[in-house]
Amino acid sequence: MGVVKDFISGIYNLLLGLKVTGLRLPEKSVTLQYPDEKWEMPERSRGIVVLLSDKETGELNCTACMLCMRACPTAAIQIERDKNEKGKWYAKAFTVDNTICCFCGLCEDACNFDAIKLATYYENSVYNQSELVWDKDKLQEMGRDVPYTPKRPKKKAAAKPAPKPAPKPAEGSDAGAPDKPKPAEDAKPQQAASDKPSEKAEANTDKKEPDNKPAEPKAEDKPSDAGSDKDDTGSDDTGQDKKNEK
Amino acid sequence: MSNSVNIDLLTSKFPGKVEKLELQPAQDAVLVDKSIIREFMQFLKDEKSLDLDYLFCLSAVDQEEYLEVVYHLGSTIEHYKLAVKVKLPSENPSIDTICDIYRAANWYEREIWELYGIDIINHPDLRLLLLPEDWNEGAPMRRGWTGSDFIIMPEP
Amino acid sequence: MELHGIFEYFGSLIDKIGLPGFWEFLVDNTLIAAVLLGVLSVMALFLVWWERKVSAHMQDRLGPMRTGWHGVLQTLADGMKLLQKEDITPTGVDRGVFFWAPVIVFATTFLAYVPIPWGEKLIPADLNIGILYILAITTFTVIALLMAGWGSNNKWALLGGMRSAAQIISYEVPLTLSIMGVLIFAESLSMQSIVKSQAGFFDWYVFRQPLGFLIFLVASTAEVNRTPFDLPEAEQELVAGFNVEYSGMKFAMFFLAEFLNMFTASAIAVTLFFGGWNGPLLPSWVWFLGKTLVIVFILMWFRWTYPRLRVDHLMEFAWKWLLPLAFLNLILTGIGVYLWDALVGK
Amino acid sequence: MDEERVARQIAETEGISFDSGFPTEEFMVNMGPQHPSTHGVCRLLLSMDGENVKSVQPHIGYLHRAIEKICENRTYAQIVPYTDRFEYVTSMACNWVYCKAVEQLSNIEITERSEYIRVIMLELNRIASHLIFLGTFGLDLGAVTPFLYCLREREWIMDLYESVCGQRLLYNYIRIGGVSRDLPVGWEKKCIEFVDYFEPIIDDYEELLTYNPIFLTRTRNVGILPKDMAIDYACSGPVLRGSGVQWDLRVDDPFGVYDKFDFEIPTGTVGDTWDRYIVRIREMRQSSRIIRQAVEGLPEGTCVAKAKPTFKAPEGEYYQRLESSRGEIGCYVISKGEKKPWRVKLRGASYNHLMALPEICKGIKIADLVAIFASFDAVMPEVDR
Repeated sequence: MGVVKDFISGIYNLLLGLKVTGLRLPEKSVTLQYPDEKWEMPERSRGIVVLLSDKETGELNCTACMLCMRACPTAAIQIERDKNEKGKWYAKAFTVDNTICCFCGLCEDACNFDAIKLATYYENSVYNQSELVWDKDKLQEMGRDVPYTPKRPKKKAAAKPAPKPAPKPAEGSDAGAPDKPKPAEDAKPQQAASDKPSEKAEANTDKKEPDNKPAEPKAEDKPSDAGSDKDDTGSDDTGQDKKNEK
Repeated sequence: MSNSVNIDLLTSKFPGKVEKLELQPAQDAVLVDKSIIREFMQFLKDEKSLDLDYLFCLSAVDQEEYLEVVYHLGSTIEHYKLAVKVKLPSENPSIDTICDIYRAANWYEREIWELYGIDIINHPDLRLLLLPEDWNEGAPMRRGWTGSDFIIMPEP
Repeated sequence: MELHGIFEYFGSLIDKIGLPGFWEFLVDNTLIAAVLLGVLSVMALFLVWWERKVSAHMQDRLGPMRTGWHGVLQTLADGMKLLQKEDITPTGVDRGVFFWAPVIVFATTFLAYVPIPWGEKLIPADLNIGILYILAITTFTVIALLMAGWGSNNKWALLGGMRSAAQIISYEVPLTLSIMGVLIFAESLSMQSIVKSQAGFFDWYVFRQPLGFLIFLVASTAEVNRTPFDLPEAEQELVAGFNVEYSGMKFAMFFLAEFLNMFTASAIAVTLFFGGWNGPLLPSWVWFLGKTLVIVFILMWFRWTYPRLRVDHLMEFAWKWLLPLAFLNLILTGIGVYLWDALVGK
Repeated sequence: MDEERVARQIAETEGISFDSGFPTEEFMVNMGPQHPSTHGVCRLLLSMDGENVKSVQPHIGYLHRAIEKICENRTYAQIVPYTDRFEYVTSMACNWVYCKAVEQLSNIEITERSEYIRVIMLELNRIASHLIFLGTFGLDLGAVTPFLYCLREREWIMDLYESVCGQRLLYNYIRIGGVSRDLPVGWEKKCIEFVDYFEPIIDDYEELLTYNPIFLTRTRNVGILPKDMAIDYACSGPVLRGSGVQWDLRVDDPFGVYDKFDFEIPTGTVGDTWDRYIVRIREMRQSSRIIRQAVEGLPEGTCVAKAKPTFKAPEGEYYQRLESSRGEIGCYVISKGEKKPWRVKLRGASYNHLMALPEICKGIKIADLVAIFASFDAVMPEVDR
């Protein structure tokens, strides 16, 4: 009897399987015909590393503070810096070796001058690996039209008192360290806040080229800036009294 | 459900050979003399009041002046961990195998043998595990061992 | 020119030329063979493409889309690529065996089409032992696969060859027995007369032989090495089974032969159980092709739904389930026919 | 008679097993490193007698990247991307276990919101990883279609990840002291959408495989891993639970905020391949339950990590373990109060499972070996590190 029951249930389950695959047959397929139609990358997607330049003057934002070079876990970034006639540091040579870059985004988090960013560009096939070692000019012209929202907090906001976001016991251990800029602090909250509007835009509008993103986010940035000010003034505030300690 | 191992029991069972370690942050840890490691492990496994039946990690550490083998034991009934440490000399260190007591130790011991050059005494098959068969460049995980293709990182 | 008259047309053509009888016979059959080969090659290409599309859409994919309309020329392109590839014969293989295995596979597959009725008058040769001939000739595949497995001098390939030998031989038996029931009704081995004996819709033997049809379907799926019975080339276990060492056109021959075998099995099923080319309005060959492709689709459906059996379960299934059922079916049919004749009369 | 005795002697001298008057010979087969069903580059050296596997000997190390050595030469913040590579099917768990270890070491308090976000991420990742298991498991048993379905659902999860942390596989999202970025606006809604869509979809997979008679004959009572052996080999995760041990670090060694959610720990009975499969299927349902609760209870506040690149952990050592999708992954961090850790030991779950493989693969068919290997869901990078 058990044999017969097993047999019946076996037949039934076989038919169930046929049902599942059969019902999928008329369904619309999810394939994307890659070179013809492309997946639009979200705002945050971490592609190739580019150097951002000032919108007005068209000069690099980089001040050759070497933070990204130190933050890079694979030593893919090599910077030679020099002083220009005005006595300001500038990057004489700025090389990113994309063959060993792991696209982790630590350099972007480390930078607090809006100088370096991971753009959404991801098609890097070349015939010769050496073409993937990008120098300053290449990085600059790759980053020409990359949208970004400034990380630097407005100076007026710095005075405002603000709640400390998260307790940082690591500070004590870092007291002895020289006065390095603290990239993570200024960078991240503003970054996160600045992403929100564009994400919203992406959410409600489906078809949008990754390139013409800058307009809308900028437009919608204003309201959310107030909210995000609090964060970076908070972090900037901590920066202030750290200087006071010294 | 007690959440810490009864270490006094261990120290009293093996007087002079087992001492309690104060780790930072606080964890249960004992330092065991390498001569009694097999009896000690057997005791841990058999002692019903401890139920340390789960050796989930076995690692070696190169503190430059001496080597350290760390056995992390747990229990599937009680919810505590115990770290058992054994100090070994840096020059030609050796330790008894425990992979017939805890079978999980088998590959871990092969690993520390090839990566730290710690000789495992009467291990069933002591073959290279992770490194290529024709490896002859010493113990790579020792402090100060550098390979030819190391990336020199900028000082943070 | 009407398609169904094509073979007669060749005959008359040769008559007009007025060659002596032997030459007439020779040229006639050569032309027929050429036509058949052409049709079958196109059919194989189409089947490969169709399988890829069916599987793709079952899996919410698109499948080949680039060459031609919805990639209809994809298989042709692949064939071209395989033709251009170097014909590699690995060192250490048994050269003769290694070379002849794909040839035999393709030849037997091709030969099996001699007595298959494509349409009303559209049959290469209506042998009076047609079905028996088919069963005999398709069994040659075993020898070829065994040759491929052995000749490759590769352990995976050898395992594949052994598996295929065991599998095909043990599934021959229920296959043949499931056909017997039909033969009892048809009282003939000739394919055309079997088809003619099921003229009306309700004369189709699938209604009188449902169990026989199911056994035939399962057994023939195993015969043509398709999932869930594709153990000989189970690529997850034996890397590619018996054809692991083959490349280029030799591999393509195995590949096409597999699909043609599937088509053969479906054609036999249609001829025996679904009234062959019988059907109203449309030309007979359209009916035959339509019915056959439906069966082919069912086989594809199985393939893309089910996991693979294990080799011992496979044998168990053949000998412990299919064989007794086939015998049961045969006995019941015999008794039924006998009683029918005794009581109702012819 | 005499000839047979002579033949027997010859056979014995040549190590050929000689029975029923017909000489047979065992042969060795290299299964892998390039074999369709040894996921990644694992090499199994089989000695076989026809279809029957006499003994299995795993050879690993083809993917050894010396992550532990590299970590000794990186700052604490720089190590996080390497933990992605440690086990790239469940990168979130690896990020978390390392960051958690460092946080415990230098007792960094992290905010409620980041704890919740971590839980959501890990459970999503668990579902994605189990989908990979389900697909490859079906694939190794010859059922191709579930693989494509599973990857389709997984794509959705990958898109969710990409919109949060910017990449689909190597997230580098969980950082020391929090997470790298806050959730984008409307992400919670998308996440709930996915869960609503996913929960019914699991039934389709079950209809395709779970009670399919062919599947049952392939997996039932195949590769039974007894309870005591599983514990002795320190197996963990679904493999251990499949053997009937109620052991889940989310409950038994709690980390994060898992105590706030209610979910069950599915366990098997016999410890065969089918149990390991069904445990994972049920875990997917439980994970989606957890995600639902976590997204609904997601507190407001900040969650972005504030640790500097020049962060120094105080002197000490800590072993943190965490329930990944494959079982227990551990991270043993030793600090000497410098910017770089003194020693980072990473422990992967598949390592112990592969250790146990030869024990339960004696006298089985090669098809069973494939099924068992797939049911362990071994991922090579966490074995070779």
